[in-house]
Amino acid sequence: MNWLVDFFGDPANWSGPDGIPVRLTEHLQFSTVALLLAMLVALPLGLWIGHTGRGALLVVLSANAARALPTLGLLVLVVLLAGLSTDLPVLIPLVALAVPPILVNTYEGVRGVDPDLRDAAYGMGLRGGQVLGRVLVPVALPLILLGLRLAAIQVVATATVAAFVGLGGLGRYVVDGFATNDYPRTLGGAVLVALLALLVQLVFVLIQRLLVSPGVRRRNAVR
Amino acid sequence: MITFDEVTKRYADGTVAVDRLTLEAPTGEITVFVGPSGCGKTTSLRMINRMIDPSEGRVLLDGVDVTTIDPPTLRRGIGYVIQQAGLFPHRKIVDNVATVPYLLGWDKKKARDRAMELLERVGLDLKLAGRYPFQLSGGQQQRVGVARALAADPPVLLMDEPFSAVDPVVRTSLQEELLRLQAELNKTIVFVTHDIDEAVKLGDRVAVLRVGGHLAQLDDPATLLSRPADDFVREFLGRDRGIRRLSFVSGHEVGLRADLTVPVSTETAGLRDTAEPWLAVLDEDGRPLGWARTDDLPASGTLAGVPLAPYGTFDRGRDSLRAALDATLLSPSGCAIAVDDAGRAEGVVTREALSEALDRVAGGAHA
Amino acid sequence: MITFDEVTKRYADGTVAVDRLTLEAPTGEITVFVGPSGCGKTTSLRMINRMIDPSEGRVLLDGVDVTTIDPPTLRRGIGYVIQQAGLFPHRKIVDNVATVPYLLGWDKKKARDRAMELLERVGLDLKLAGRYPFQLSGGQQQRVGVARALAADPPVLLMDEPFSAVDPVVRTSLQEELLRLQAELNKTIVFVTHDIDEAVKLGDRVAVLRVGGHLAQLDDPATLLSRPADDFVREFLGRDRGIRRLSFVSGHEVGLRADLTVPVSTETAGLRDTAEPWLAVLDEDGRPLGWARTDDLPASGTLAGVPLAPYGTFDRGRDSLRAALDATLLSPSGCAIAVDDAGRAEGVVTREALSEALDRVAGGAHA
Amino acid sequence: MREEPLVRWDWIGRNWPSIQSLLEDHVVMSLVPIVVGLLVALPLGLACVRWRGIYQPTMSLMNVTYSLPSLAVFVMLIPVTGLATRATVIVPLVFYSLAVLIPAVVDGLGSVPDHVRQSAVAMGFTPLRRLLLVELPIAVPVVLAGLRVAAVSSISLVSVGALVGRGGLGYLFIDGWQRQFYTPIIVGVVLVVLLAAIADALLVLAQRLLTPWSRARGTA
Amino acid sequence: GGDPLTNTSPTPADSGAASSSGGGGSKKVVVGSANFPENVLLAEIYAQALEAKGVQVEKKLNIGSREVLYEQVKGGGLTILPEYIGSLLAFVDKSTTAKSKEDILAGLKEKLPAELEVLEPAAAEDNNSLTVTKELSQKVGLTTIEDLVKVAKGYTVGGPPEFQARQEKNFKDTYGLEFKEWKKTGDATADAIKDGTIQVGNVFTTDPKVIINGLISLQDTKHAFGADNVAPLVNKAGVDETVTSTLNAVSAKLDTAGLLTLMKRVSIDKDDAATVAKDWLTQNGLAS
Ligand SMILES: Nc1ncnc2c1ncn2[C@@H]1O[C@H](COP(=O)(O)OP(=O)(O)OP(=O)(O)O)[C@@H](O)[C@H]1O
Ligand SMILES: Nc1ncnc2c1ncn2[C@@H]1O[C@H](COP(=O)(O)OP(=O)(O)OP(=O)(O)O)[C@@H](O)[C@H]1O
Ligand SMILES: [Mg+2]
Ligand SMILES: [Mg+2]
Repeated sequence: MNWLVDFFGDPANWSGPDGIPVRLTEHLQFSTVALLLAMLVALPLGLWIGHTGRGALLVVLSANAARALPTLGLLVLVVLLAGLSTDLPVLIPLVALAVPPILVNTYEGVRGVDPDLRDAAYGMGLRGGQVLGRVLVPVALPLILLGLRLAAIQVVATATVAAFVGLGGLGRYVVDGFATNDYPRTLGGAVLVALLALLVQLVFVLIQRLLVSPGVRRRNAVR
Repeated sequence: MITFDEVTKRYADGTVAVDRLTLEAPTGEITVFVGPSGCGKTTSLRMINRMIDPSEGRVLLDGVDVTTIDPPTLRRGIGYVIQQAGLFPHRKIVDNVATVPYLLGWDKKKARDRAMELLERVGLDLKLAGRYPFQLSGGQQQRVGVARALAADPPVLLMDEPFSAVDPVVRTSLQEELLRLQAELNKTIVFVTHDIDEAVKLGDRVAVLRVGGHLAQLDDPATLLSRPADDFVREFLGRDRGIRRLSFVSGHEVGLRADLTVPVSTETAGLRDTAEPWLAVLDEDGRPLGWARTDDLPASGTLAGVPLAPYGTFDRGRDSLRAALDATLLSPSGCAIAVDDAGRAEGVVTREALSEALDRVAGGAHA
Repeated sequence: MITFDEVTKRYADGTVAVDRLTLEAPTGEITVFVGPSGCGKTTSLRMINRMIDPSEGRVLLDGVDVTTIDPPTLRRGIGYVIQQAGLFPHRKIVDNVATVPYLLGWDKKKARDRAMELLERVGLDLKLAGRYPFQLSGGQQQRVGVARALAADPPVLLMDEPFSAVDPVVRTSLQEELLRLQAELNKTIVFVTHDIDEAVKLGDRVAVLRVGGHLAQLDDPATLLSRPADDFVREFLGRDRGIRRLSFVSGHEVGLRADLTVPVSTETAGLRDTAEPWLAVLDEDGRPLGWARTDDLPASGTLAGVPLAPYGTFDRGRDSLRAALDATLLSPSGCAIAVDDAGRAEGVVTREALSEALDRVAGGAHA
Repeated sequence: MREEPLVRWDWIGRNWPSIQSLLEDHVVMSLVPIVVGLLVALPLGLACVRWRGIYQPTMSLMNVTYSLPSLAVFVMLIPVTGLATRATVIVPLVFYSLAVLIPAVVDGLGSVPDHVRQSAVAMGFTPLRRLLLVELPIAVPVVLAGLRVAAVSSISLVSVGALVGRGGLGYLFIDGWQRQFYTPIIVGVVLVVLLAAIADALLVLAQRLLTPWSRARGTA
Repeated sequence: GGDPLTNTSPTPADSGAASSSGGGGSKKVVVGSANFPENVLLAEIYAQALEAKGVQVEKKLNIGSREVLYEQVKGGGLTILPEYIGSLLAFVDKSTTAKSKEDILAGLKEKLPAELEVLEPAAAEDNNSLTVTKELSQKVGLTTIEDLVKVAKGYTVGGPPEFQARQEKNFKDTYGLEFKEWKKTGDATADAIKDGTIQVGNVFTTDPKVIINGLISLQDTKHAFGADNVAPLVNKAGVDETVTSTLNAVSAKLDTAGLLTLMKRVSIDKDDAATVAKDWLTQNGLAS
């Protein structure tokens, strides 16, 4: 506990480019961007595959393979190849990390909707897009949100590694703390990341409350 | 009117689900497709609203080939009810019912008003309107399904085993509800079931399909029961065919004897030497009280003090000959008391009268 | 014998599921619990094998209070069959059936042999033994469920709506299977259903429960149908009570007329002036061929060339009066042909004869 | 920079023995957490099913653990487990796999249909036998699905350990990074993915072998 | 003996890349290295030289910074660590002003805790440096650190996380050098220089990326970084006579030019540190 006081109690850690507010903002920034990019890829794809059933096997298999991609390896490779002039390359491994849970849960969510429901929707004269938008997505929403939540937490936690190649964010505390044998710093960074992850959880619970119809019950997530 | 014209459906795997089906489902009537599992009932039904397109032949809706109509447009004009109701779990009951009106661009208020009206019509408590489907029982969900299919007042209604998931008691009440509704609405209904009793009860016409998608017989229920086209149909109709057939013969077919009823105020003295073993005793309003056995009548006094045996009645206006038969079998006298709507006795059905009526029916059956 | 002695079950939430139930399920008989949903049938049944323990009163098995017996031991001696069969999805059919023998420590070979024997006995193809439950149809699964319950030859069998999830045709065959088995095995069976037809068909005795867990009536089926204890039971028994009651009257009750049958070789000449409108024509072996209308007979030749109307038959030895009635209603002549086991005509049941038999029954019902 | 080829095949040939030993180290460090995780998750999952009340707290704890950055945990464990030891990597990975496996066990037991459980009781199974002979076997497909995810993530996460001196194939990433040398990185990534694919395939195979009864269940 | 933590690890056989010989012997030494290639190479050289003498060696290479490893050597987790005397002294004695090799060695003798010792330093020096791109060097005319003083207020400087803490004051005191901003670029310092994220970076002169990218290391005319001869830092309790003499023999053969050649092999030819170390040892008769 003393460690925590050492880190959080030091006013130097609350200001300047290496201060907690700045690091936190940075961390949030690229986590958010990575998550958004991943959503941009995985949500439409997951919806489409779940809806049409086309290419399902391929995507589920490759999503599992993507899960196996070592973030660190990808990170150093991408940075070596593309340089550090923009943050974009650094985001690639994070996006790769976030895509599988979003994709798989979206796909499973849509696919898992009771076929009778789909039938009833078509039978009433909804068009393909309407079936997806008005029936499948709202019913699959709890699972889709769960996928997003898992992705967000993993991104927030793993973005730490990006500090190894010089990126900012809370990972700096972890990496720098290690390099300077400054444990309070590492621990402080870890605690901040965990708190951020907790916050993400809370935000998602809130979104869930707001968006998911009380008529829809939750199903099990796929990590 | 819905017309199947030499319709064949062959699935990708080679299964022939429907084989050169030709039939008509007349406007304003309930046509039932019945047959064993896998005989192509669902497939046939779904070719009407283009959930499935035929491999050969044509399905016509009032003379128009349905394949010329854009599926969503076609479907919005056709109500569709399925077994598990297929309610949208994320929408409140009222919004479920208003789905098609919303799709058709009705304004929200009008669509909801219409939904409420329909909920009432299918016999649901309006309190349920704000609930979600999971908060309803199976039977209630099924009623919502029917209401939803009716929301935009489509002329045609397709129902695929809509009541098969609920328990027998609820099922009976749903069936009666449907008949009541149809009496008001006069939709063109195609109804799929694998339960022959349901088919015979609901159908104006019943199409019996056999596995492989062949039409085995298409007839009104009474004809179906009395003259099954072949052994398959006979077998499928099952036992009690003769008795069940009586359901389609009106109670009016049977002759009554008015002389077997006596008011309760009658003196017993004059009755003791009647040849009849039993007499139906009526109260002042003409309602039956029970049977008195003439041999056991006391020597004096009115019938008021006499012990009476319970009676069997049937409503000649509403009930069928089957109910009359059942009533005679339940009655200790072997005779049933025919009553009118108000419950007043119109006369007594003796077994001889029943026999005569049955003879007429049986004779007619194979004419 | 299973005895309920003033048994009450109150659930933690205060629901009284069973209220001072006292009844006996005699050894070697099928006792059916029937009643509307939620009336406490399942609860009562489960108090027998201690899946639930009573709040008050005692359940005795052959005089021994079941609460004095260790539950697993008790249960291994009581077969239990439920609606979804409850088969173990991860075990092959044969191992499913051998479950209790394994539990009892039988050796593997013996347990499997026993399982195979039982599969055969419940009418399953032995090829299925090596399959997994998901590869079987609902009806087959249900049969396996019965076989499994019988595996260790328990004297008592509890069945909770075992056939309610399968379609009507399969259901009927399962019911008949059960009756056949019971005729061989003579188990003490308690059977729960909410279907009164099933109750009446299977039960040696039927206990009708009403919601709140009260016993409304306990009687053999024929008595139940003819003398329902109160309006609740009468209502619950539903329509056709009179007709259904006939199921319990043997076909032997009805008198036959032998003079209405004629061999096909008979000359028509002598038959044309009979007073009877219809005659049953038989082949050389005495099997019915159909009805000849006497008015339409040609002046000469034998009956061989005469057009015959289809006939209704019933097996006097096996069928009930209900089947006889149904046959008369189906026959164009209004008469049924009674046949023996071999299908040879024994005589003709006229409507008068039937009427007379019915009179006896009806009279007996309220005697 | 452009002249550096993406893959120098000769380098792979020359350094194969050391790559191989890294691979072995990687396998050990990713396998142990899964096995240990499973051994711990089973009783914990059972406890969570038995006492529903502890499930939520347990999962909250697991979720917090799951959101701790692995690198930070590795660093903080060094004083306890030592520098560049396998334990430093294995211990946190055990917790990560628990976060996946406990819900898998709980969901797996939850997937046992109630009527199956009831009929087991009615046939006179004692609680322990019921668990071992009925409930656990039926839970296998769901548990294995969880195990697949745990295995793949574990294999991928081990490489982060390279930042604290012990990361199996992750060493290749650091090495390649420092020397601006793609080959080891690519070799590392490919081997990690391959390893994960093999582990996944083995688990799928195990599922097929262990649960012939659940195959094509959906179509039955 | 050995590493008690390896013993607590769930796997009994310690057969990873980080060890080249099965543990267990009481004389086993643990050679560590910091997380940059030259240090890894030096550690390989030490380790293989010792192995050639039959010493049981465990390698824990490419791990972290001095801050981490120093503690480990002190605690006995590591036995031997390739070090740089100037930097090491600056680390143990923040206030030192020693610049020459002799002063530094004297300083180390005095300041190192009792359990630690620096063996014979080699002739090879690997200076810490401030490095810029060739383009910047030509444009502004930068060849020495002094040249930097006049422009530094507009520059961002980057380096490993520990860099600012170690050197900020030193630069100011020695050169009057002040930068606009300090960035922690860690292992990406060379890349950052190249990208222009920073203008000046703290990298070793033998960093492969300096060599590969042709970066220019500015001359340290006032010896701000101090003499940085390579020398093994050892935990006294862990080493015996064989170890000491072997390492001293290695140091005797190691010079700056030689080290640079070796580093070129590692950096450009992408030969493995182990192979390069082995070749060098063989050539110098320190192993067969
Ligand atoms: N998409 C499909 N592909 C291949 N065969 C199909 C398909 N859908 C149905 N079938 C087959 O076509 C036949 C008719 O199926 P259909 O669903 O119309 O029967 P049904 O009469 O509705 O049966 P049930 O009473 O079981 O609902 C069956 O043999 C069925 O297996
Ligand atoms: N565990 C329980 N806790 C509280 N109430 C219960 C419980 N189990 C059953 N009940 C209630 O006890 C009553 C009787 O239930 P039971 O299951 O015995 O009825 P049932 O006759 O078998 O009905 P069904 O035909 O629907 O199976 C019902 O009102 C039911 O809601
Ligand atoms: Mg169907
Ligand atoms: Mg029940």
